[in-house]
Amino acid sequence: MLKLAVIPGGICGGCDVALASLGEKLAEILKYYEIVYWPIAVDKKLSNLMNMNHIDVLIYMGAITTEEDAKLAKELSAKARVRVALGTCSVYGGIPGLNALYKPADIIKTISLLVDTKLESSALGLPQPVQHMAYTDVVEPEVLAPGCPPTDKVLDQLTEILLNYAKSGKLEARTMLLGDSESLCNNCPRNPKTTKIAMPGIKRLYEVKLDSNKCFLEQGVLCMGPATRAICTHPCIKFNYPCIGCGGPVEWGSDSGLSMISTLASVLLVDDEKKLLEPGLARELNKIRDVLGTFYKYTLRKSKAYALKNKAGGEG
Amino acid sequence: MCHCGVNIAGTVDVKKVVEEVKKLPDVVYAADYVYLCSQPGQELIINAVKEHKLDGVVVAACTPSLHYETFAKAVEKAGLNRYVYEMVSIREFDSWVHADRALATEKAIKIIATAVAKLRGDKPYERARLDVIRKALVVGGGIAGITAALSLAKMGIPVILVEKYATIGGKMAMLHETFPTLDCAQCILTPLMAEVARHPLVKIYTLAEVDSVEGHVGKFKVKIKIRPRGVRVEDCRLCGFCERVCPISVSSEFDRGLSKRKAIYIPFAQAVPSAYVVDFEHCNRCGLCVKVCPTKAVNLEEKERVIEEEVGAIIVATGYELYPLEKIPEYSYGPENDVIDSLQFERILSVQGPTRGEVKRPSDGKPVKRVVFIQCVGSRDVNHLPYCSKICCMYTAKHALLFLENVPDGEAYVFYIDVRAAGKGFEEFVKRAQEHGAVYIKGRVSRIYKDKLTGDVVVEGFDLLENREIVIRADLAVLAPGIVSALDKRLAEMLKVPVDQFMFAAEIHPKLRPVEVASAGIFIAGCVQGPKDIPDSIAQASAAAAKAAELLIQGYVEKEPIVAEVDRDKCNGCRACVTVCPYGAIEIVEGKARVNEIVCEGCGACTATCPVGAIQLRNYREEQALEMVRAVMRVR
Amino acid sequence: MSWRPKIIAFFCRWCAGAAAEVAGVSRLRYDPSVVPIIVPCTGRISPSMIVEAFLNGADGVLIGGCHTPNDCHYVAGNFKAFKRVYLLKKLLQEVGVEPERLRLEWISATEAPKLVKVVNSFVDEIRKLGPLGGKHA
Amino acid sequence: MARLVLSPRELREYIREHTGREVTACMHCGTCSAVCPVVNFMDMHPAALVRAVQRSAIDLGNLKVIWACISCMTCVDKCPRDVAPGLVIETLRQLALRNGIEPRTYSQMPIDETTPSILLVLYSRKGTG
Repeated sequence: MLKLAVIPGGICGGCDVALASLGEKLAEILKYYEIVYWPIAVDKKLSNLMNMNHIDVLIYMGAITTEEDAKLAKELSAKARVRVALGTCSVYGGIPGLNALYKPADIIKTISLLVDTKLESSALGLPQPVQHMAYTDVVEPEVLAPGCPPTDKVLDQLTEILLNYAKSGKLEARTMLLGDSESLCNNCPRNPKTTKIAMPGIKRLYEVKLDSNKCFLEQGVLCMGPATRAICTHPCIKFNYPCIGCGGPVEWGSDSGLSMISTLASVLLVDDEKKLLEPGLARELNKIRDVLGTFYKYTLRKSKAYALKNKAGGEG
Repeated sequence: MCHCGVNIAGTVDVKKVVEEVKKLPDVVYAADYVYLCSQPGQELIINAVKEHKLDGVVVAACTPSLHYETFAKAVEKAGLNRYVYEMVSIREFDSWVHADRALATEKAIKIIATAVAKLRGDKPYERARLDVIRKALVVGGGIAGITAALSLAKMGIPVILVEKYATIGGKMAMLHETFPTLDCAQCILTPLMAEVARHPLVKIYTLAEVDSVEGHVGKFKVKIKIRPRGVRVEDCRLCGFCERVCPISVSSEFDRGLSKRKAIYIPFAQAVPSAYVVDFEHCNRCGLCVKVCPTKAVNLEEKERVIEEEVGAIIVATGYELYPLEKIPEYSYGPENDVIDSLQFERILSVQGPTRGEVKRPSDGKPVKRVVFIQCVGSRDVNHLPYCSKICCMYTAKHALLFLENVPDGEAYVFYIDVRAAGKGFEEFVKRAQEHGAVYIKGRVSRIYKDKLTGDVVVEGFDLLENREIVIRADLAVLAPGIVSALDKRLAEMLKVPVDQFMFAAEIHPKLRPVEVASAGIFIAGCVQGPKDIPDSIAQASAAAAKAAELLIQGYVEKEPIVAEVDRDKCNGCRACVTVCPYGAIEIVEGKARVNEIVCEGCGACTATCPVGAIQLRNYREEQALEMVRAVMRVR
Repeated sequence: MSWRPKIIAFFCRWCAGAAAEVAGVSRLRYDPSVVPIIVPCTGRISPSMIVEAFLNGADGVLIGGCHTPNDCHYVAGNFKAFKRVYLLKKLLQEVGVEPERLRLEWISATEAPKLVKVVNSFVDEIRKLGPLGGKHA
Repeated sequence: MARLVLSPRELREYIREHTGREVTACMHCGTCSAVCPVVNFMDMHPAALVRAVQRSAIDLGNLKVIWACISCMTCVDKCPRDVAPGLVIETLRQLALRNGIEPRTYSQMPIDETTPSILLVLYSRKGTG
């Protein structure tokens, strides 16, 4: 039996649920693996895990938000033969990764204002916060399985990898980014009929009656599909909700936010440029209130924008 | 690296630059020379390439606009492809604009570093040359289309002229006389119609529409759908027996509903082709016409057909329609209310028209004594058409003048916002109308209605200069509707003609290139580009013909190979590049983008747009661009 | 003033690039801190190119293109640049980079004096802002 | 009566701020005056008012048109250049009231046999607040 440890970092629980929902496939995996740690599923103590000499497969879920997270991620990963970053937080920093723009102390200060309680972390015995990171900022995992939460497509691929590893003791590649290496547009169920995307402006969801057969961008709704890795079978889009980019960029290491900014800028009001001129276009672009939150909802921590922030802050 | 005498070497330490450039990655050989563009200078490059087996060359000298070609030739002579050579300007961008030797030297190194970085990603390409089919298609047989077709034919270029209706001639054929000279429209148009019909190089298809267009400049494959005429043109003798026996009577398009015609008819006497036509929509297939036709020219069984033509260039001259007056209900438009549009008034004035030139009320035939003209109906109004339709001021003056000449005891009132009479003889013409007694009222009409008791047309408005409401009881009201483009969306998309929000074709440059659109090989003439009078349409049609001939007579197009190319494995078919391409050079084929190399101009907008980096401008790939940026920063 | 800013200028080949040539021919003088990179059209400039410049140590990025609405040699590449730069400036603001470090100017082929003025004023502005990240490199 | 004088620029900006419209875009076509149902009861017809506003040649204290307008907004609908005289009048009315200019009351309105009923109703509403 191989040893499988599932380590949760700063996590919302979605990844846990997704992994637990594997059901029969999980049973299949358990023919080869013994779960040595997974707080929500098995009653194994962390101290046991820390004492182990090696772990075969380590699945890390969630962002790194506390010193405890960072320590676990580093120490345990060193013992693991195969490291899996599961979920967008783990791979790209995810939504908690947006916090990376701020110092932990400032975040605590802001929360204090909101909850009207003095949050002296040490005094309350709270974990010491660190600058928010992705798991991939600490180690270089062999398997990257993004998704918020990880999708069936990604989990199926992960299952396959785990089973193959159990049987052959080998991985197919040094680094594997799960999902399909194309963007969501490739197999978009909307199957657009027109040849152009002349985006008619920027609309919020409540402002339009969305035609479920037409491209979101053509209807003025921001959709991150063009630059987002196809890790799913378009559940959001099928439910008439645009892609918000949890799959991350198509290629590991590239920057989907900048690409999407460029794509969007290109197609926005493309037929009315000479009529609206700069002021008219600016007025429309001002409807995007939060550029980082819009284009880097999930991937800020691993982006060039974040690198730029460090550069500007004199850190990094 | 060139000294350009002292032009560069006077400010830049050339020796130091050469030393530093030698340290750049992949630089095998670097040298300087006093005048690189001279014969020995060029030899230096050629020998270096051969001796050191170089696979790329950077020339740092004056500007590429001066000597790019010189060194490109030298590079080719050395056996290299010209696209693995880069030239950067040190003279214009550096030595001539800076005085500090150290700083200028450093900047020169940086500039050369960008070129070296770019060159590392450059690949050799060959120029494409494409033969052009020496034949043109003209869409629309109005005065613009006829002019363009004739002009091309006279230059020896075969032309296909496609017209939607049963006759060519367009709107001009409906006109009575033309401003400002009052030539009879028919007298000047019909000879041209006959000439174009007679010309051996012009093939006219009437009742025809473009069904599909494929291909690109030099080689368009065009499918033309031809509706059945029901009458063999060559056999029709215009005897009119068929018309007399036809039991069906419908309103005449040519007279804009002011008269009736039969289901077998000729649009007007001088129609081209000169033959009757069956209106299959209204024909009840009774067969009487077939029986009476002495030459057996009528065939009610004729079917629609589609023909295919290949042409090298296309001129779009689809003309205009009038703004639909139903959209302005307060003006009670309709002949039954004696409120008519300007083209209907042209028909009334015409001796061939429904009233044989007598100005009578359409509703009851009563002679018209008092007529009110209203300008800017729909035009210059953000609620309808924000633009000025340009010709209404002039034809309204013409209408008023012709009416007053026709009915000497008549009264003509013209409601106007401004009178726009910019054109040779135009202002004088308006004055002439006014001298004839046309009363111009500055102000707008709020409503028009038919007084059912008296039969009068009541026009209510406001006279801005008299500062009071004004009500005119008239016999007839003539509206001057705005001009709208007759170009339909499907045709525009097929031809990749960019259009503005009013479906007027957008020329590629409003000043320098007024008859070309962004899609190469497509030209525009007449009202498809915007409202125009006859001389303007003819001038533009002649220009479009000249531009098309430029292309067709040369016989080929040569293309720089520096165009975009698609990595089909990466492409996600999102269509962003198709949207952003100003030339319609990209299309989606089997779910992925494909670049038409002949049409692409190499601007690179698609490369910056692509969300997944699948489409790249050759030799200006994203990675090259990033490397250029990094190279500058690497120089210390 | 020992510190000199590092500035990259993307000039389009047809308008700003041509103006830079005219500036040369006219022997106008401007600050040498700006290194020009000629692009076919401002529509070719991707946000990555600009961000890459900052990440690799540029203190400012200047973009010179053709005047709107009709000067662009490639129909409307300049509008694409405008929209991208506009969004990018918002991004810069959010990550704490002064948006003034990125400037887009329309400079026609005849406006060599404007080019000189723009370059010099941009260099002045960047000098005032100091090095990106506050450290003198 | 109070007198309120604004420079043409101030007035134009005030109107832009309150209506989003540009009074200087008016091309003096007279559509507003033509469609106004009560134009005969105004001291200055809407088109003339817009012209006067462009030059700020109005004395709000003495301007009767702003109390005669029935706010039917037909001119706003029909204005071919989105100048919207009805909104301009509305703005002037508010400007007058905010500056302590007395509204013309019911009794001051010209009322006779020919006064349209809608105007009577409106006069009474405005007059009684």
